[in-house]
Amino acid sequence: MTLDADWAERWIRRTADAVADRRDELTELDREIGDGDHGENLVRGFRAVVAKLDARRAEVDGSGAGGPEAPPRLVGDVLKLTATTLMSTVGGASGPLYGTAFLRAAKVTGHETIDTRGIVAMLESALDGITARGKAEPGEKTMVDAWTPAVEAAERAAGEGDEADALRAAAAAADAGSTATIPLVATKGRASYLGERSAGHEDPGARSTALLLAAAVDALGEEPA
Amino acid sequence: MTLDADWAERWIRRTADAVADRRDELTELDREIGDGDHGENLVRGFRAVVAKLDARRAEVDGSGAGGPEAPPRLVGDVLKLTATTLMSTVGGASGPLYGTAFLRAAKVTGHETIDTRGIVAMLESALDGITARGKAEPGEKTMVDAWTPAVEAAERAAGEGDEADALRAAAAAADAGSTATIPLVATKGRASYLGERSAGHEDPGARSTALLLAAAVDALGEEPA
Amino acid sequence: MKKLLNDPENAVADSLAGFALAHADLVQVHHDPTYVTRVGGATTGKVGLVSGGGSGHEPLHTGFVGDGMLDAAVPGAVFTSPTPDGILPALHAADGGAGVLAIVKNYTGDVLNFDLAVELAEADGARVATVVVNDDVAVENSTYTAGRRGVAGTLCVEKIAGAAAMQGGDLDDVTRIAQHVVDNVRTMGVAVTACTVPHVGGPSFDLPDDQLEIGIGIHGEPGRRRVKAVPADEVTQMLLDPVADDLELSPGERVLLFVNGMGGTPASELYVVYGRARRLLEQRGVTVARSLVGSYVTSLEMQGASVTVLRLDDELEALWDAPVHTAALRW
Amino acid sequence: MKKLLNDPENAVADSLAGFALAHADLVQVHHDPTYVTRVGGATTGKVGLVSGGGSGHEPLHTGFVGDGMLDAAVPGAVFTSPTPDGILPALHAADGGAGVLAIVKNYTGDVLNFDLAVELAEADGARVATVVVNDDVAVENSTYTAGRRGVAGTLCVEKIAGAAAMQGGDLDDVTRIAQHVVDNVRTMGVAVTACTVPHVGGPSFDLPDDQLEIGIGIHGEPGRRRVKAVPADEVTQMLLDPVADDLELSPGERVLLFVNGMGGTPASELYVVYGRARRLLEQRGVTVARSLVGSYVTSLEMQGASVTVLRLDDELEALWDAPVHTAALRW
Ligand SMILES: Nc1ncnc2c1ncn2[C@@H]1O[C@H](COP(=O)(O)OP(=O)(O)O)[C@@H](O)[C@H]1O
Ligand SMILES: Nc1ncnc2c1ncn2[C@@H]1O[C@H](COP(=O)(O)OP(=O)(O)O)[C@@H](O)[C@H]1O
Ligand SMILES: [Mg+2]
Ligand SMILES: [Mg+2]
Ligand SMILES: [Mg+2]
Ligand SMILES: [Mg+2]
Repeated sequence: MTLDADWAERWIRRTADAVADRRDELTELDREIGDGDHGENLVRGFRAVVAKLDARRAEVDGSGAGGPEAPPRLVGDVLKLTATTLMSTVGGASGPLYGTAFLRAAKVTGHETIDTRGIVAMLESALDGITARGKAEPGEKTMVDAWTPAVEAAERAAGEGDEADALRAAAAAADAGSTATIPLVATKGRASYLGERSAGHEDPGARSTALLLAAAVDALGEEPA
Repeated sequence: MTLDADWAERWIRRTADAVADRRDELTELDREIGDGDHGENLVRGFRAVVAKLDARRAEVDGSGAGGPEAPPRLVGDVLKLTATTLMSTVGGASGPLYGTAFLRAAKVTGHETIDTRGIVAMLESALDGITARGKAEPGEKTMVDAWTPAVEAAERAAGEGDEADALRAAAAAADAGSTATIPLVATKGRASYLGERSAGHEDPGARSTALLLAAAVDALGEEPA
Repeated sequence: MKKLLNDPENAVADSLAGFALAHADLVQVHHDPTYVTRVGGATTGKVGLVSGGGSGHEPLHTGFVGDGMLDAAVPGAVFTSPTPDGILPALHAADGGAGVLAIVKNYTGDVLNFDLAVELAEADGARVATVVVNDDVAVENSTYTAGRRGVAGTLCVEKIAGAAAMQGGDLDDVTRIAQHVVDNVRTMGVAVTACTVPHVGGPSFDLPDDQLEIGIGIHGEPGRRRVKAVPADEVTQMLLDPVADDLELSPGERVLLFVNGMGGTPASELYVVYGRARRLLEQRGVTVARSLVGSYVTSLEMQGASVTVLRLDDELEALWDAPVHTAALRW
Repeated sequence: MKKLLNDPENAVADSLAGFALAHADLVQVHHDPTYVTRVGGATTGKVGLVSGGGSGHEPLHTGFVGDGMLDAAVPGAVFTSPTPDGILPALHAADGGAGVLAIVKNYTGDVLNFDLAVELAEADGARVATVVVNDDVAVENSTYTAGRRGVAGTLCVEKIAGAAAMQGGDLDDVTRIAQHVVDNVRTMGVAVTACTVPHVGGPSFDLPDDQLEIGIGIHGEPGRRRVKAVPADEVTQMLLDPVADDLELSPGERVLLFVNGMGGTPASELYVVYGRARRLLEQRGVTVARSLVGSYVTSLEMQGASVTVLRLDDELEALWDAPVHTAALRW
């Protein structure tokens, strides 16, 4: 298992598939306590990222690059492209938040491969970016409630396992964290306008975070094409 | 049976009751091939006429008039009051049409009582007023399709019977005439905008005409209060 | 039925009361009988303009009372022509000594009630001319119908005749101009949803969720035909083509394109229709020289739109551009 | 879902294309990224005004681009904040050398995306100030929410700041005035029906036929509470009282009363609400010195209304009265 730029690219492509597959579910969650666009926002954003990845790949293939003399491909490059593309295509609250998350993550992943500690650093940086921009704390019923347990779980797993274990732990914790937003009353984001009425519904951004981290795990299972 | 001003007043009051009772039915007919206001228009109009009749009655009672020295009450006076009130309160197509009908009818009923020939003249004048104003011919799916057979039936009945027979014949013919509008394609009034789609529905103005003439018959059965 | 109304019987009166308060600088609302006049009353020596019809088409006609448009408007009950007792004082109030033009939409009820009122006004010595607006191409103009209906094109007649009167035209001039607009304006409309008349309480027709009514009037009546819901570009073509064909527009002609919302249509959709209608006109070689997009001649909360085209000439263009200051139209 | 649209994905682009054609004398629409500028570009020496937000609120904001109001507007996808790549060129296009004021409605998405764009513009050397509009009293302004939302009061901020910029105020002046409006304007809204976002295809919430949503925003989100449908007078009181209370209006004060339709509400109903709101204000001894009634800050085809009150002083009154010439607001 190598967590290199190919893995990162597979991660992002699988995320694009996942949000497209689950778009209606995300939309419905956001319809219940927000404005019903979260699915659409992410589908639009990740579709744009995939288009850029395709274009870059076509360029590389066309130029005959990618051979032995090609410059090294860095994980952080994929994440940075993802960041800037999400920022300029998603809109809404989640655009700047995911955009900032990937931008910060890119900053600590400027390597050809990343190890277990790299994974932890990447997730920590992403969460820091989200809280720096959105000012939400755990328990406010936002994506922070999926990212926070994910980072903690990755840290714990990193003590005993490899990078795949860390990612798997993060994804499982994000999933549980998202489910755990159901009873919460939102105090950040659109859902906060509903006050008590926001309880009893899962936060859409927490759910999309769980999808994103699950895609990172799925991307482990495949070797580059 | 005396067809005097009291009868005329009972006729109008019973018409007011009838259109109020059947308001939803008239509304529904007009909704199907018009604009859904015929019931409301007639309820508003006849309610206003009744209010005027009540006011006039209160005035007469209050002034101590109506005794042996009171001026004679004419059938035409009741019909004229009805005409002007309908014109200024009904609106729509049916307001000027019924208004003109009662105005013309009033012109030939300026008597204390009217006989069989008086009934025929009254109905003929009403129909003339409607066609003078609305320019509709029989078969165009309008109230004319109730009034025309009513006049013809009254004329026939007048040859053999009394004023009650003439009225009953007119009412029955108006009822049948209204039902007979169902298959017609409208070429006058709002329903004409529907073209072929107007077929299969009864004309609301024809139905209200049938109610009006049925009320004239009902008014026979009661002596003045 | 849910509406922002109190007793449905008082819907028109309640709304007019609010309208009077909001636009006290422009209009005065009279009750029993109901009619609306320009603040300051008739302008001496100016031809007066009066229109009216059932309520439920707001801002038509009350929203067009003011400088450069109507001097008085007569609102009836919802979708019901006003009665002569309301029209008559409006005709008198608009009379500044130069005569009055009554602008009547072609509906049996409107025509009959205005006829009665005009007869009465003339009996009082007033000079009244009438133009009947019948711009709706959905209805065949033949002996098989009550004639074409007056719909959104009425706004064009009121605006342009209003400008002509403002500029000092006499009754014949203003009537001629108004008739000239009537002769050159055509409209066709579509309903996406029905509307609910307050005192009726239910929708004016039942329109399945995958169907549109093409060729509607403005009284919530069903249209000429029902079609499967199709994209806006196709719907627009179903509206624009009959309008342009009926006007027999030739390449090189200049027109006003007016896309009107039926009351419940978002502005964003009206602009989609406008964009397509404009391209279709341009494909015919016709120049769209003036435009209006908005909900001006409505059917309560109905969703839908109508497309109006007015053939322009220099005179009409200048009169359209002339200043207007009313509650709903101002430039 | 039936709408006068083509591919729902292109709803915003199609609508903007029509808008650009209809108002070519006023605005220019830019694509990839999307933003709208005043024809003629930035005015040298004038403070530039930029606003933006999700689409579906038309005419806000694009309809307010023109003389005396906005220099540029940035429409996002329906109900979705625009992205920094659209906001950034709009900020630059509005910059006539005297700096730019960004008017942002208080939603997490709008605030975050504008923040990003302003950071980028400042990095390019631009001088940008921001005011955040948060007039919606339905939401508690506390640590338990993202703060009050920006709703119909945004129109007042844009109009008045636009006039201040037109009259030569510098960036500090215009920002101060805009903030002064923000501090004195409050709104509360009601939904009678939900709305349907084109690419979603179903209603934004399910509202039974005998219920109203009180305290809605402008994104089709549910309100603060659901109440049984009651007459307009009662509904209006539920909107006006919290607004007036929050402003702590005292007898003798002068206000602007703005009754805004949510997109699918007939004008006649808005005047019913206006009439009642005005009487309630008068009962508090407050003078309604200025009025606006119409559908200006909408949620697609939603039926409903909001009531906005702006406390006036001589400065605000004069700036409100100053000429404005945009697609949707003109005097
Ligand atoms: N201040 C915040 N911090 C962290 N996450 C937030 C914040 N505000 C909103 N979110 C997240 O954004 C999600 C909504 O995203 P989206 O629907 O795309 O944007 P919008 O709310 O602008 O429509 C919420 O479910 C929540 O997880
Ligand atoms: N030209 C006409 N001649 C005779 N009757 C007519 C004519 N036009 C309409 N009507 C009658 O008027 C009725 C409709 O009346 P109403 O609904 O009150 O007025 P409106 O059509 O203006 O809404 C029709 O059902 C028809 O019987
Ligand atoms: Mg959302
Ligand atoms: Mg009718
Ligand atoms: Mg009618
Ligand atoms: Mg959104």
